[in-house]
Amino acid sequence: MSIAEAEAAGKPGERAPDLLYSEAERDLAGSLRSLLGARCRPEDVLGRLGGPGQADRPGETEPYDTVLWKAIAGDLGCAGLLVPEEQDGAGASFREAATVAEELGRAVAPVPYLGSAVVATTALLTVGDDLTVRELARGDVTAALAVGSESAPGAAFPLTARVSGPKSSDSRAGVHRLRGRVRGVADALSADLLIVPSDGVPHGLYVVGTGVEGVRRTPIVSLDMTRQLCDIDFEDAPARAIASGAEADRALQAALSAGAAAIASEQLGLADKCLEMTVAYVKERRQFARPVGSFQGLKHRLADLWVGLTQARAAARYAAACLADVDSDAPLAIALAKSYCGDLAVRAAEECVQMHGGIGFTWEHPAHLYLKRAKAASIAFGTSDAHRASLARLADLPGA
Amino acid sequence: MSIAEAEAAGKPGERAPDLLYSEAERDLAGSLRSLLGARCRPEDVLGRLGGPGQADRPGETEPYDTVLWKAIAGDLGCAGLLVPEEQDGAGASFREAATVAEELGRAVAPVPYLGSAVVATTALLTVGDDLTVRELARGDVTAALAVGSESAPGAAFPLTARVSGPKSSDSRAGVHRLRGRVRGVADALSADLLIVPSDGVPHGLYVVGTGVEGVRRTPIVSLDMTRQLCDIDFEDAPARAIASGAEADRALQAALSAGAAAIASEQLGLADKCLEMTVAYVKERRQFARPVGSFQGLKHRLADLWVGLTQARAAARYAAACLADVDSDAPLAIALAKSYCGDLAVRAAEECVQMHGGIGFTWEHPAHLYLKRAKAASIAFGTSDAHRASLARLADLPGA
Amino acid sequence: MLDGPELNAPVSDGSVPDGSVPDGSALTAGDIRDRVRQFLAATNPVSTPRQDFLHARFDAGLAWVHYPPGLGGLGAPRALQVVADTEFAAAGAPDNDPGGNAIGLGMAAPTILAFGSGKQRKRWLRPLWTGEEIWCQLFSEPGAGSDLASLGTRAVRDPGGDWVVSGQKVWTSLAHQARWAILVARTDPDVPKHRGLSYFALDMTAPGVEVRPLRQLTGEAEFNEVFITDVHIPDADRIGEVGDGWKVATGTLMNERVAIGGMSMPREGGMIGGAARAWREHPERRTPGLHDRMLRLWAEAEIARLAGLRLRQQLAAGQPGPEGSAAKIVFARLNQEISGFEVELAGAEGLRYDDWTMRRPAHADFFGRGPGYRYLRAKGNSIEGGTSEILRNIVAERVLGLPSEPRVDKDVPWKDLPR
Amino acid sequence: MLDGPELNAPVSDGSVPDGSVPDGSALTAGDIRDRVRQFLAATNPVSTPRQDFLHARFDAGLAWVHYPPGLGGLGAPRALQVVADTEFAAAGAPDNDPGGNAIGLGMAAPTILAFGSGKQRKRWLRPLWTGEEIWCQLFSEPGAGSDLASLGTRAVRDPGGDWVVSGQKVWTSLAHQARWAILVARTDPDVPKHRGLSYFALDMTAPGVEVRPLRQLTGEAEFNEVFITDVHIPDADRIGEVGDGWKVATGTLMNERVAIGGMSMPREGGMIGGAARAWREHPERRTPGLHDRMLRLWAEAEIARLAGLRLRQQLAAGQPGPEGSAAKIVFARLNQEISGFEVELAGAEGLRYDDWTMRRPAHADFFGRGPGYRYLRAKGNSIEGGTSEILRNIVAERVLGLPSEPRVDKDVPWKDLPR
Repeated sequence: MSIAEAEAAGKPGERAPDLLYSEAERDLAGSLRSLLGARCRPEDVLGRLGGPGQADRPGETEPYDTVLWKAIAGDLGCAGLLVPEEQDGAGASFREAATVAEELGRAVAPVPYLGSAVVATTALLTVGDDLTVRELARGDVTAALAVGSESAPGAAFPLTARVSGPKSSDSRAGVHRLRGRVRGVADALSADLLIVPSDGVPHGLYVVGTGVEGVRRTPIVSLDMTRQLCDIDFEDAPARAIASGAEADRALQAALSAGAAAIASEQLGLADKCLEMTVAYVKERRQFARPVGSFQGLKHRLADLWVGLTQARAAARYAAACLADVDSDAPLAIALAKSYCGDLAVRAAEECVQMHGGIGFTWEHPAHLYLKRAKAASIAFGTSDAHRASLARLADLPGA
Repeated sequence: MSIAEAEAAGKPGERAPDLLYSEAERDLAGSLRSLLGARCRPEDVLGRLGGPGQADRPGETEPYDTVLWKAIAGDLGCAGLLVPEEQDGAGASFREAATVAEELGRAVAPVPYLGSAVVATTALLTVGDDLTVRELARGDVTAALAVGSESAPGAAFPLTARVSGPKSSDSRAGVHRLRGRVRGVADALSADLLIVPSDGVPHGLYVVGTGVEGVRRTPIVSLDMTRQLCDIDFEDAPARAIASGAEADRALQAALSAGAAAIASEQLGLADKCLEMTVAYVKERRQFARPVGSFQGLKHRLADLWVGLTQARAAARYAAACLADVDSDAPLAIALAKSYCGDLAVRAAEECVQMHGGIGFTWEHPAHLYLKRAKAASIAFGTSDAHRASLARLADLPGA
Repeated sequence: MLDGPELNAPVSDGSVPDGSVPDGSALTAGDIRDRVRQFLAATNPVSTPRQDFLHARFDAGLAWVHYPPGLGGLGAPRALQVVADTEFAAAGAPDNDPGGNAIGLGMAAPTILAFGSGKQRKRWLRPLWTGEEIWCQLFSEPGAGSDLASLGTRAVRDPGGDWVVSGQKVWTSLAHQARWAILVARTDPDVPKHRGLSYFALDMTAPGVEVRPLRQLTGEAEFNEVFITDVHIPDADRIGEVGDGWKVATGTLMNERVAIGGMSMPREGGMIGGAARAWREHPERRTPGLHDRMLRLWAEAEIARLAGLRLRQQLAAGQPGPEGSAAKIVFARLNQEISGFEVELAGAEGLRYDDWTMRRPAHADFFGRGPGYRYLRAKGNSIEGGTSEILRNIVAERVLGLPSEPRVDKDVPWKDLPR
Repeated sequence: MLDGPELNAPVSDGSVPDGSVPDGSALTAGDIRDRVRQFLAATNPVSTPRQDFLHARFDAGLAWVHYPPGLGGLGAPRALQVVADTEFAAAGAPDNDPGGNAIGLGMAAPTILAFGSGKQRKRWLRPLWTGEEIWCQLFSEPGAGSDLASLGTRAVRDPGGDWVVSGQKVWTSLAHQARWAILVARTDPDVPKHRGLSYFALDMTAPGVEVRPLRQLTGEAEFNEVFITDVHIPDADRIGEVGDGWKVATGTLMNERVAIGGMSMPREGGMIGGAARAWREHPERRTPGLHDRMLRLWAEAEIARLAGLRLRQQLAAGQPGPEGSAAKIVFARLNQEISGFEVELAGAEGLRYDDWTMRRPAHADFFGRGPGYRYLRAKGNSIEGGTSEILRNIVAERVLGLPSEPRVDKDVPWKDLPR
C-alpha cells in the first residue's frame, strides 16, 4: 500500500480515489430506489412497450415515462446533480451522478437521465451556456446531444449536419440554419432541445429546439425500446451557436466521456439487478424436488457473476471518481469501466434469461428488457471491444 | 447433406472425407495402447525424469526411452507408416500416422515418433531420399528436422545454418560443410541424423549425422521434459545436400504441415486421457461424504470438456484426412485442428490438475507431465493464436 | 418444450436409427436413383396434383427410404435419402414442405415407427409425411421443464377403458395448426414420477383442447400454451404400454437432439455465414478484438460442422454414440455467440430492430431477419429441446459415468413430491 | 493447506479487523509519524542490534499499530501501519522479514489475538512478530482438503488434562523452519464433524513431529508433509474452547483470503507487469489475437487491483464484506491466465524452463523466475488457501443465500461418515 493509498483509505478523497459510496450517495440511491420500486417496476416498463393484449406495435408508442422523469428530475433533483448550486443545480459530483445511473439501470427506467442530465448537461456546462444549464438543472426542459448513440469518446467531430446559413427572413442576429440528418440518437424523442454538432468554418455546436419547423424526428424500432432511438432531419432548422472549434471539440468529448462513464454505472446496476432477480428465482423454482438454485452448476455461475460484480463496481466507481476529481487517469478509467461493465451486464442478462428457463424467454417476463438494454448499452458510447482497443494507447500496449 | 457427403457416408473415402477410425486404425491403436500400458505407464515416464528419491537434476538425464521406441518403431511398424511398402514402409496413410500420434499423446510417451517418423520422414519422402527413407522406415535410425520446435507451417526458410564450403581435406565429391546454430530442436537428442535447412546459393536441405565431429548438441532444460529440446551447433559439420531451392521449400513446408497435423492428434489423445484420468479420480475421491464427481459444478465442466473432445476429434480427423487424401483444404484443416486441439489439450490438462486438488500439484502425480506436454505442444509447430490468424487468409477473413 | 428453427432440417436428417430395417440395406445410391427415375417416368411431377404425387411417392417407398416397405420406405441405408430428395428436387417435383411439419417428421414419426402398433403406423405415418396432418408435441408444463418427468397433466381411465385428460402444456410450436399431438400424461400418481407416465396421440380437434399463443422475447409468438380440459382420448391412441410413457418420450427427445446437432450444411452454411459476409462487406467496422473473435467463431463453427458430419457418419456406420447431445450444446452456444458478435459488429445498425409486432410464424427463420432478431431468438436454443444444463447432466452421467446427485425424489410417489 | 506466495503481503495487509481496538483509533498519520521519529531518535536503527531494535519497536507499539497496546500496537487505524513501515524503511531500519513468517503474521497472529488467552498473546505474539519464532499451519490432510472439517488427526485427552495427538498433515509450508504450528485436530469423533474439532498451538520441536519435504510440479519443494505420532500438547496451548476448533479455524482461513485479495500494489505491480514488459520489449512477437488477450488481461488485472483497493477501503471503513473470497478467486484465475499468456508470448523461449532441481525455497517467488515457473506455480493459486470451487460455494451460500446441496453428512457422527 502506498502512502497515498493508505492516507486515502483513512481520509477519503485525498490523492487516491475513494471507491466507496458516501452516505449522501447511499441516501440518494435509497430514495430513488423507493421511487422506482413504486412507480417503475419491471412490469410497468413492460406495459409501456405493449403486451400481447395491448399495443402490438410498440414502435409506435412513446416509451419514455415523462411523469416519472419529472419526479426523478425535479422532486429528487437528479436533473441538476452535475450543476453547481449557483446555477440552480444540486452541486453534487459525478459520483452521485453515477450512483443515480446505477439505480436507473437496475430499473431499466425509460427516462432521459443519461442523455439530458449527464451528456447534454456536461456539454452545456463545458461551453458555459448558463441559461440552458439552469433550465435543465431545474428539470424544466430536457436536452439531447444529436449524435449517433454508438459514438465513443475520441470519436471524430461529426459533420453530418451543416450550417445552411441564415434565411433571408432571419432578421434577428445570431440565428443560424442547419441542414442534414443524424441517425440513431438516444433520448431525443422526449427532448425539448437538441445540441447539434455541425460542419462549418469552423465546426461548432448549436442548440435547436425540437418544436420548431425544420426539425423532424423519426422514431426507430430499437433493440432497446426502453431507450428508443430516433433519426433526426434538419431542414434549415433555426439554431443558436454555443461553441465552435476547439471549444466545441472539448464539449463534445466531455459529453461523450461522461456518457460512457455513466452508462458503465448503469450497466453495473443492471447486472446487479439481473443477479438479484435470478437468485430470487432459482431459490423458488423447484425441479427434481429441489430448488434449482441448490444445484452447484448454477451456484458456481452465479457466484462467478457476483465476483464479476465486485470487479465491475470497483471499475465503475473508479471512473466516476476520476471524473469527479478531474483526474488525468479518466480516459483509462472510462475505457476499463465501460468495457468491463458492458460485458458483465450482457453476461448477467444472458444468464438471467437462461436460468429463468422457458419463462425467461417469454415477452411477459421482464428479463428481456434487461437483455436488450444490456446489449444496446454495450454498443452505446463505444463497444467494449473499442474501449479495450483504446488501452493500446492509454496503457502503452501497442499492436503489431 | 450434399450428395458428396451422403455417398461418402455410405462409401468412406469417396469425395467427402471419412472422419471415422477404420478397423485397421482401431487395431493399430489397440496394439499400441497395450504396449504403452505395459511399458510406458505415467509412473514410468515420471521415473525417467527423476523423482525426489532419484536424480534431482533431470536436465542431465536422457528422457527418451529408446527401448520403447524400438518396440514401437520396429515391432509395431510405426516408424514406417507414411512410407510406401516398396520402400520398406507400412504403406499406410496419414490417418494411421495421426492415430498413432493420438495414442502416444495419451501416454506422453518420450519417443521421437513425431520428429522422426512424421516430420523428418515427410521431408525425406518429399525430396525422394530413398536410402534414408528406408533406414527410417525400418526403425534402424531416427532423424530430426533441425528447426526450432516452434516453427509453424508457412514459416520462412530458416537461414541460421550456412554452407561453409568443403574443407580442403574433403576429397569426396558432394561433401558440404555447415556452420551455425539452431536453437530449440525437438527429438534431436536421440536422433542419428539431422535434416538441416541451410543458407547458400540457393538455400537447401542437408543431411548431417549426429555422430560426426562438428556437431554439438546441448540439451535444454525444457518445459516438457518428455520431449526435451536441444540447441545444435554446427562447426564445419560434414553434410550431404538432399534438396535445394523450391524443392527444399516444399519439403520443409510438407514436413512442418505434417508435424502440425500430427501434433493436433497427439493433443487430442492427451486431452482424452486427461479427461479419463480426471473422471476416474473424481469418482473415487470423496469429500463431504460424497464422491466429488457427484457435484454438478465439476460435472458440467467435465461434460464441457467431453463436448470439446467431440469437436477436437472431428477437427483432428479432418486434418488427417486432408493430408492422407492430398486435399487442397489441408492448410485450413491443419490451422483448425492445431489451434482447437492445442487449446483443448491445455484446458483439459489444467482441469486435470485443478480437479485432482492438492495431489495434482505434486511432482509424484503424473498430471503435470500432461500439463507441460500440452502447453509445450500448443506452442510447437505454431501457437493456436498463430494458426487462427492464418485463417484470415485461408478463410478470407481479413483484418483491419 | 421449445422446439424451434433447428428442426427445419430436411427429413433425411430428422430421425434416428430405426428400430426395424427389414431389408433393402444393400441398396446403393444408384439403385435409389434408378427407382426415382422410374417413378418420375410414371408419375409426372409437374402435371400430377401435389397431394396425389406425394401419396404416390410415399406408396413407392421413396418418401423416407430408410423406413420399412409399406410405410413410405424401402429399408435402405438412411444416408441414401438425400439421393432421392435430390433427384426429386432436380425434377421440379413438389416436396412435402418438411419445415412445416418438423415435429411430425423429426419426432412423432420415429416414435410411431419405434413404439406404435401396426395399425397406428398405417393410420398416422402417411398423412404425416405428406403434410396433410401436422403434428405438435405436448410435453413441457409450466411446472415441469427440465424435470419433465414430474409433469402433472392427468389421464384418468374411464369405465370403457379410454382416457380423460386434463392439464396445461406449454412451449408448443405449431399447436394452432396441428391436427395431432404427441402427449405425455400421468396415468398413475401413486408411483415414483418416471413410472407413472403414459404416451398418447391427441386429436387436437377434440373438444376441450384450447390453444393460446405464447409471445416470446423476439416479439412474435412461435409457441402456444395448450389447455386440456376433460379431453377424451381413445385407448387405441395410446402409444406404448401404460406406464411406459417416460421410455417412449426419451426416445422422442433423443430424436430431437440428434436432429438438431446432426444437421447438414455446407461451409458457412449456418449462422456463421451471415457474420462472415458482414465482416467481408464492412472493412470499416474491423478492429483487432473483433477480428480475433471472428476467427475464433469461424473456426469453431467450421469444426462444429465437421463434428456434425462425423456424427452422421457414425449414425450411418451404425455407431450411434452420444454425440448428439454434444452437438446440440455446441449449436446453442455458437448461435448465441455468433449472433451476439454480429450485433456488435453491426454497431449503430445493431441498435435497430426490424419489427416487434406480435406475429405468428409457422417456424422461426434466422435468416430472413436482422442480427438483433437472431441474437434474441438464439437465446432459446439453449432452453428448447432440453436445456444445455440438462444435456450436460446427461453427458456427465450417461457418457462419463459420473455419479448422480443425491436424489431426493427417488422412490417417492409422485403425489408426495414437494412442489 | 497450500499457502504460498500470496501470503508475502506486508503485515499491514495481512490480518483482519481485530476483535479489540481499545483506543488509539483517533490517531492520525501525523501522530504515527511523530512517534516513529521519536522512537528512531532514541533507538539508532543502524547501530542497535537487529533483534534489540525489533524488540524495542514492538514494545513501543510500532510493530503493528492496529494491535492493542502492550501487544506491539497502539490500537490505531490499521490503515496507518504503512505510515510506520514507510518511516522505518526510510530510516534504513531492519525489518522483521515478513515474507519469512507469512503464516505467523497473516494467520496465526490474528487468530491468537482474537481467540487466545492473555497469557497466550503475551507468550507468542512478540517472538512471532520479530521473526524469532516462525509459525506454520497444520490444517489440511491427504483425505481432508476441500472438506477440511472431516479431518482425522486425533487429539486424545490424557489423565492430566493435556493432549496426545496423532495424524498426518500436508501442504505445510515453512514446517521445516517453524518453531510453532497452528493445528486443528479432532477431539470428539462421536459428534458431527464440525463440532468435534479443537484448535492448538503445536511446538514443532516436540518429540514425535516429523517433517518431510513435498515436491511440487515446479520441481521444488515449498511444502511439507508433517507426521504427528503421539505428540504431547499441554492443554495450556489449546486456543479457544474444546469443540470450538472449526470456529477458530474459519477465522484463520478468512484472514488468509483477505490477505490474498487485499494485497496492495501499484499499477502493473503484479504478474501483469512482467507480461506487459515482455509485450513492449518484443514487438516481433505481437499478433492480433495476442494483442486482444494482452489488452483484456491488462484491463482485468488493473480492475482487480482497484477492487483490492476498494476492499481495503471497506475494511478500513469497518464494512468488512465478503469481497475477500471474490478477490482470491480473481487473483488465482488472473495469475493462471496471465502466466499462460506469457508462456505463449515467449514462444520459443517459453519452451525452456529455468531449473527442475528439487530445492527448498522459504517461499515462492513469482518474479525471480521465468514464465514457465510462473505458469506452473500459479496452478496452485486456485487450490491453496481454499480451492476456487470451495470459495464459489461460500459465495453462493453465504453471500447470495442460495440453498445448500442436500447434505449427506449433516448430523452424522464423524466416525460414521463414509470415507
